[in-house]
Amino acid sequence: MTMDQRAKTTSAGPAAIVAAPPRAHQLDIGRILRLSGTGIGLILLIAIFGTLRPSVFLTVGNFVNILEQISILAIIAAVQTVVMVVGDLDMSVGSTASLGGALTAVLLMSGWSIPSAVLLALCVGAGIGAMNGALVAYVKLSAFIATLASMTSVTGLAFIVTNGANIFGFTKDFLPLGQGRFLGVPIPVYIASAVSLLIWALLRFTTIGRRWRAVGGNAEVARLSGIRVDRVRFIAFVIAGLGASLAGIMLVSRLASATAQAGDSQMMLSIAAVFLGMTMSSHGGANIGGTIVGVAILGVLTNGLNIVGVNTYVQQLLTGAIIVAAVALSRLGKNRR
Amino acid sequence: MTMDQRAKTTSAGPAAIVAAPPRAHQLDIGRILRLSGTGIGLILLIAIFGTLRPSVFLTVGNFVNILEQISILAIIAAVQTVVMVVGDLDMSVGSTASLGGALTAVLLMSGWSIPSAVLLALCVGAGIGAMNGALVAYVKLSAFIATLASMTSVTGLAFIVTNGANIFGFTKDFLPLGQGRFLGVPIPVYIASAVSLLIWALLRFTTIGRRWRAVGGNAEVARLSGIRVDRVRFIAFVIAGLGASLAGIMLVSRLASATAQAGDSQMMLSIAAVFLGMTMSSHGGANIGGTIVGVAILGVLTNGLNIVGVNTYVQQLLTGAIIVAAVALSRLGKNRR
Amino acid sequence: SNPGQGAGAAPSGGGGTKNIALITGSYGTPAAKAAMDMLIKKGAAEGWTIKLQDTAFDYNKINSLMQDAAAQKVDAIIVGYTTPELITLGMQSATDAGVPVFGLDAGVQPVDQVTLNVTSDNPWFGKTSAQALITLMGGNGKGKRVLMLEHDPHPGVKLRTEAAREAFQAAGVDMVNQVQIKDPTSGRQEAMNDVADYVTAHPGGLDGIWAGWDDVAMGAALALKNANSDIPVTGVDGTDEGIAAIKSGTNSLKATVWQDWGTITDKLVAGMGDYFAGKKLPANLEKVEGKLITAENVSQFSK
Amino acid sequence: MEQKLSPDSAVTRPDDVPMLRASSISKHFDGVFAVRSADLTLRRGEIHALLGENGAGKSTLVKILTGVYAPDGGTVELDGTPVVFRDVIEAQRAGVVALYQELSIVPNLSVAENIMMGEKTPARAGFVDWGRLFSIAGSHLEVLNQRIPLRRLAQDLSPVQQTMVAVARALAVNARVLILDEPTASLTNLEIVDLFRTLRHLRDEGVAIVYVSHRLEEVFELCDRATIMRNGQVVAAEAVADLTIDLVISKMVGRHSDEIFPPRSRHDDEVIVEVTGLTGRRVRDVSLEVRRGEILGVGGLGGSGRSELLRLISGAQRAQAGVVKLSGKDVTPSSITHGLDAGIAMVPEERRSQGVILEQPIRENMILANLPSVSSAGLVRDARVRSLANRGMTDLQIHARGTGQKVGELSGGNQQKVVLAKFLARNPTFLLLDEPTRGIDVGTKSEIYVLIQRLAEAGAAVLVVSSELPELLGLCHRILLLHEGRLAGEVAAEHATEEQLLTYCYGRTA
Ligand SMILES: Nc1ncnc2c1ncn2[C@@H]1O[C@H](COP(=O)(O)OP(=O)(O)OP(=O)(O)O)[C@@H](O)[C@H]1O
Ligand SMILES: Nc1ncnc2c1ncn2[C@@H]1O[C@H](COP(=O)(O)OP(=O)(O)OP(=O)(O)O)[C@@H](O)[C@H]1O
Ligand SMILES: [Mg+2]
Ligand SMILES: [Mg+2]
Repeated sequence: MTMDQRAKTTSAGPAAIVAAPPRAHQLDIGRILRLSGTGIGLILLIAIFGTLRPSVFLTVGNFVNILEQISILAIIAAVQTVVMVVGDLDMSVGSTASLGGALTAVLLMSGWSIPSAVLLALCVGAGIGAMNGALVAYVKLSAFIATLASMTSVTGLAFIVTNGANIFGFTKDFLPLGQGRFLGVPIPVYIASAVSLLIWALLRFTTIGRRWRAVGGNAEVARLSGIRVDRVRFIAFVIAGLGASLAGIMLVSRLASATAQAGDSQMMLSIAAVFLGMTMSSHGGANIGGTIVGVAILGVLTNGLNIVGVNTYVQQLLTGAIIVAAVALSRLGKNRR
Repeated sequence: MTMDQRAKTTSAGPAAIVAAPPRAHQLDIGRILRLSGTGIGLILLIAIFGTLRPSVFLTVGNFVNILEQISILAIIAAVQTVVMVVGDLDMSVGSTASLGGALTAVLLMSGWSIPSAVLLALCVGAGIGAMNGALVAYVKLSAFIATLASMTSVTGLAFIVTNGANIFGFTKDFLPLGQGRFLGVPIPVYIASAVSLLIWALLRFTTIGRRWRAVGGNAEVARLSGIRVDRVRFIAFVIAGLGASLAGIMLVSRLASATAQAGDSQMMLSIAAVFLGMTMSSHGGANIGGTIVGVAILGVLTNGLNIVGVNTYVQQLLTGAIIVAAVALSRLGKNRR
Repeated sequence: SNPGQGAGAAPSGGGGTKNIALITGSYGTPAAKAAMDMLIKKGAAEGWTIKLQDTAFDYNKINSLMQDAAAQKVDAIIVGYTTPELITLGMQSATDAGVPVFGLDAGVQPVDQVTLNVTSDNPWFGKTSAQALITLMGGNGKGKRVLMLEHDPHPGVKLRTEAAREAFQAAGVDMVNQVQIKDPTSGRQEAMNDVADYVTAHPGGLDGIWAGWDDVAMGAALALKNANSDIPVTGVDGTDEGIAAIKSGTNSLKATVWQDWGTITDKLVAGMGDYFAGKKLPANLEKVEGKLITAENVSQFSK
Repeated sequence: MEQKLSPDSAVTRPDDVPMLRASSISKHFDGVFAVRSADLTLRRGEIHALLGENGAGKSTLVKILTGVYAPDGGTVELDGTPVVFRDVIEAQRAGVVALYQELSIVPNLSVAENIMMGEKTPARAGFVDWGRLFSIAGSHLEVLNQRIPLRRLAQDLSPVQQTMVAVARALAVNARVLILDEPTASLTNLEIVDLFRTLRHLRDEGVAIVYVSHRLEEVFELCDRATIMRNGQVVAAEAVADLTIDLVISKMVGRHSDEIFPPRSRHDDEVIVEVTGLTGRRVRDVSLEVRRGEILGVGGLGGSGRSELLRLISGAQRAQAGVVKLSGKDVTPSSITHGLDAGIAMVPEERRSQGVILEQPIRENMILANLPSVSSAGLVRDARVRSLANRGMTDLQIHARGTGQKVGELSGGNQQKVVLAKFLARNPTFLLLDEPTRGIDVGTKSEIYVLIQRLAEAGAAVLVVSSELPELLGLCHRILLLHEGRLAGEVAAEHATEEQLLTYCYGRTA
């Protein structure tokens, strides 16, 4: 095929530019399987749980439940996606969420207004992101160790801020953010959708989004093509910090309480979600659509296993196995060399 | 010597390398700083704590304390080093340690002899490693997601094995493994030294060690040079599982009890230690010497902060900051364009 | 087995098959596990199916699980080892679905949405174990130096700790260090290292160690053994392991407070039975004290 | 400091003020000078060749001119005004643009985005203007006569196409000074024609072009003046009309070059390699024979399947069908390891990503394919490693500080020798070489030719894939041509011409 093109070019003189890729890929089943493996995994899960407990699992109420349960993770995973598009990793999103939430709680309890408490917490989140970004982009530490270290420090900070205690008893006005509903749909679902859409648009339509992808694809070529790689990576981390803090604030509202480690478990989950989603792009990179499917898999899995009534320990065993299965599915079409 | 060679080359043939002012190489402070940054960090820490509490910190007793406290981490970090030399990462070492220990405990309680219980637990550890290795090397999943998933599953297994309970009351003969001393030095210190030496020797002197390094350096080059990349990566994971299980067994002996998550916290620490140590090699790769320095930094840090009497939360804050400082130190000489 | 465990398993009416979701903040600690297992067994005797779900103190997950349970219209939800005030969302979804919520050792204050909460009297535990330590240190606490092993994120342990601090303060005890355990899953290891470091830093600088729960108390005892120190340690929970340690006489753990899970679970099962039978419950919070275990009375508790 | 330049002022300058003048530029790495006191003067509207052996310092000079490296000393003037570029972006804004050696594409972006990267991305208020992006990118490809789907991911392109996309990226900046560092290393004649046409057009519009290449014929065809470097220093700067290939070579290597190709040796009649019906993804039913001591060439256009053929024979890729026999024995390899054990060794095409581990020392690289021979009982014997590495260093005349130097610090030619040494130490009976001299200077090339021939004389069968037809003609005994994965023809090298080979390459049977 390439030869044909080239041969034609030879004879035809200046060639017409072909605007869309040729349709050669149309019926490449391996490719379809590969790109949609994780999606198929999700559908399979829904089918299995739906068959096992149709009357409970396949209800609107349960669907809304699942959406609500994954909203906060969706936000963190969305911003984690940005960092991973750039080719880095943020281990501190969980603890930043914890700190953001804890800080908001403490400020609210000491009489700050909701907007100012939330704003300060968001700024602190962005600040932690900026510190991570500076360490990675400018000091050139590996993202893993830099954000691992900042995870530790930020957890320490969250403990200091809360003094290790559970903080609760906020003004009622703060609770709708995490607990309210609008037209029967929980508010967090709207926020998570908005954040995901925003990140999608950033990655898809804006120059910074394209630069993130360029840096993730080949940082050296990007640099030599005139992209300020350092700044581009830095911004990705700031966004991660900001998003994590937002998620943490919503978590506190949802729980109506804050602890120093409330958000910590989100870190691993967010990374797992992005990895699950990475199988859904043709270049194997992080992508927001895939991430959301990844988040959904994790959400459906927990909810479904709960509803079917699987023992907690066995749930954990299965969760790991199912994650592997979902990712492995997408490898099926890929192994020929 | 090198200089002479080069001077000769100049006249001799094509592509000669011209010698710069002779002393430039000899006293390259940037390079020294870069390669020993983490080591300097360790020495600085010891100096600081030594100055703050000389009578306590700088005693043989405390030194032995530190050694004992880091032994188990040292073993896990040593095997983590192997996986990271190959360019992968094992997130499941912590839970494998937990499972290995828990299994030994359960078997001992149900009347197995110590050797057979330990042997079976080691085999199970190696088996988990083999599964990780198979997923990464043959199914070609990303190491991160594969071992993250297996971490989840293995934790589930550990809970199932212990039925969530604390297991204790082993035969006295089992305790020396983690608690005993020989010539005043705790047994775990001997075991950790032996394991580290073994890994060092593997990496330094054996063909599999060279293969690990080649695969970590550039897997494609290794493959085209006739190295069976898949098998080589597989073996690295098996060793990680084996070492993690051994560490878990020692932990159970040291604590005289087993729980399903006793070893989990070692995972992050082991990765942090390897990363700390990676700054100590000229090619920025994982290396056992650096890892041990990394483990020592983490150990000295906790012990020193405890001895100085720093509040737990502030300790966490400082730990992160000091890790960053230690790694950043090694970047100092590196940033010129 | 422990006294109380077998006692009072009499069916209390209101039987029939019931689907009950037991959602717990903790199952990883021995004491919690013992209580949960006891509850499930007693429920089974009533003909109830109790499904246990552990959350490892992830309150967000407790909320989610309560929502899932409410969506399934279970007959009741039991929350264990958590504070109802912290899970308003889950409580609300249960209330909205008309599912009653019971508490097993869940918080210390009466909460409207909870039908019945039977809880340990954590402040009593703290006070009692502190006083036991003072006795072990010679009876007069004045000037005695005590190290405390705490974990504030756990509401129950925090209450114990606060009560213990008050008791120590009243007795003039010098609380030389208050160590927060970072991660309860590796609590024993942390306690072991922290105590070893403290003892190294302050040779002869301690008269006793107060631990918020038995697992960390055992870690402290191990460190003391390595340091050849014979100062006393106290814990809370009365785990089999703690009891065995006290009984051995050679362990530094000298006292613990036994949580009376038998009585607690009995009362809860009875209350739930009454509720299912349509009876009105007198109050929605019941506190249950425990028993102090020392070398003198340990034989009553050990197997 | 950034230099503002209005186009008008540039036009009004007298012609004798050079567009770019670099004076006394120096740069050293780890104590070794890569460039020393180098001068370079570029006039408006000229194509200026920058020549020199591997490691002469050409790429380093290019990177200094475009702000990638900060020089240790020296000045750069643009239109007579001193400039200092702190990074690529500042250089680009001033109109100084480069296509860097061996760095081509961002794999996960579309072709169009690869062409319009960085500040060139058309945008409105931070949003990418896709319409303009595609139309401008398309026009640049059109100029190069390339038909590459603009939306396809760059990772799905052939190496040739990737290079052309990178060329288009350099052209997309309205450069006043355009530097191309070995753009043709992986191109075939077809693309080179289009590239040259474009460059001449730009020259006629007043752009100053620096052209770095090891293909001297090209230089004489395309360039107006040449600057020649040796050991980091400039040794000559002259009009191309005043130079001959021999003169250039002698200035580059500091000695006179005789014939680059050694005289053809004789080979046995005994067939030791028999390949029958080999089929892969692109390669279809290829059969061939190689005799003891014979050097067989394989030619073809980019993507014709030459590399795949080698991969199939060596075991790097599983064949769908076909048999490989060595001395009559079926050894069809299932893996590289298997192939090596049978006596088949392949020197891969992409040196930096397939040949050497850049971060590791020379000796570690050399033992990669030889672990069994430098070890016993699973233990690596340091003495054997040392002797193997030293032998490789001497046999192939590798210029380095020692066997402990990182391969990444060596020049391209020396890196290639390390790859050769690694496989030669296996004493293969059948040696496959994929573009063995790509991006390598004439001096080193000639050394490698001698080596290949020595090996053939010692009784090995050799298969050489090359995009350079003179190389095939000069080195081989016999040449096979591939077209779309099938054998399109066979010629005896001695009396063949380039035209003949090309006819087969295009699939036309003569
Ligand atoms: N980043 C670097 N670090 C250390 N040494 C370097 C670096 N870049 C180049 N060198 C050394 O500087 C010298 C000049 O290299 P350069 O790449 O400029 O040569 P070149 O003329 O472009 O060669 P080639 O024709 O092989 O591309 C070589 O000896 C090379 O090893
Ligand atoms: N049009 C294309 N699209 C995608 N991949 C291609 C294309 N052309 C070639 N390739 C890939 O590039 C690699 C090299 O191709 P091949 O071995 O067929 O070519 P070759 O004749 O050696 O040419 P060259 O190395 O000059 O590209 C192969 O792995 C092939 O799959
Ligand atoms: Mg070059
Ligand atoms: Mg090729």
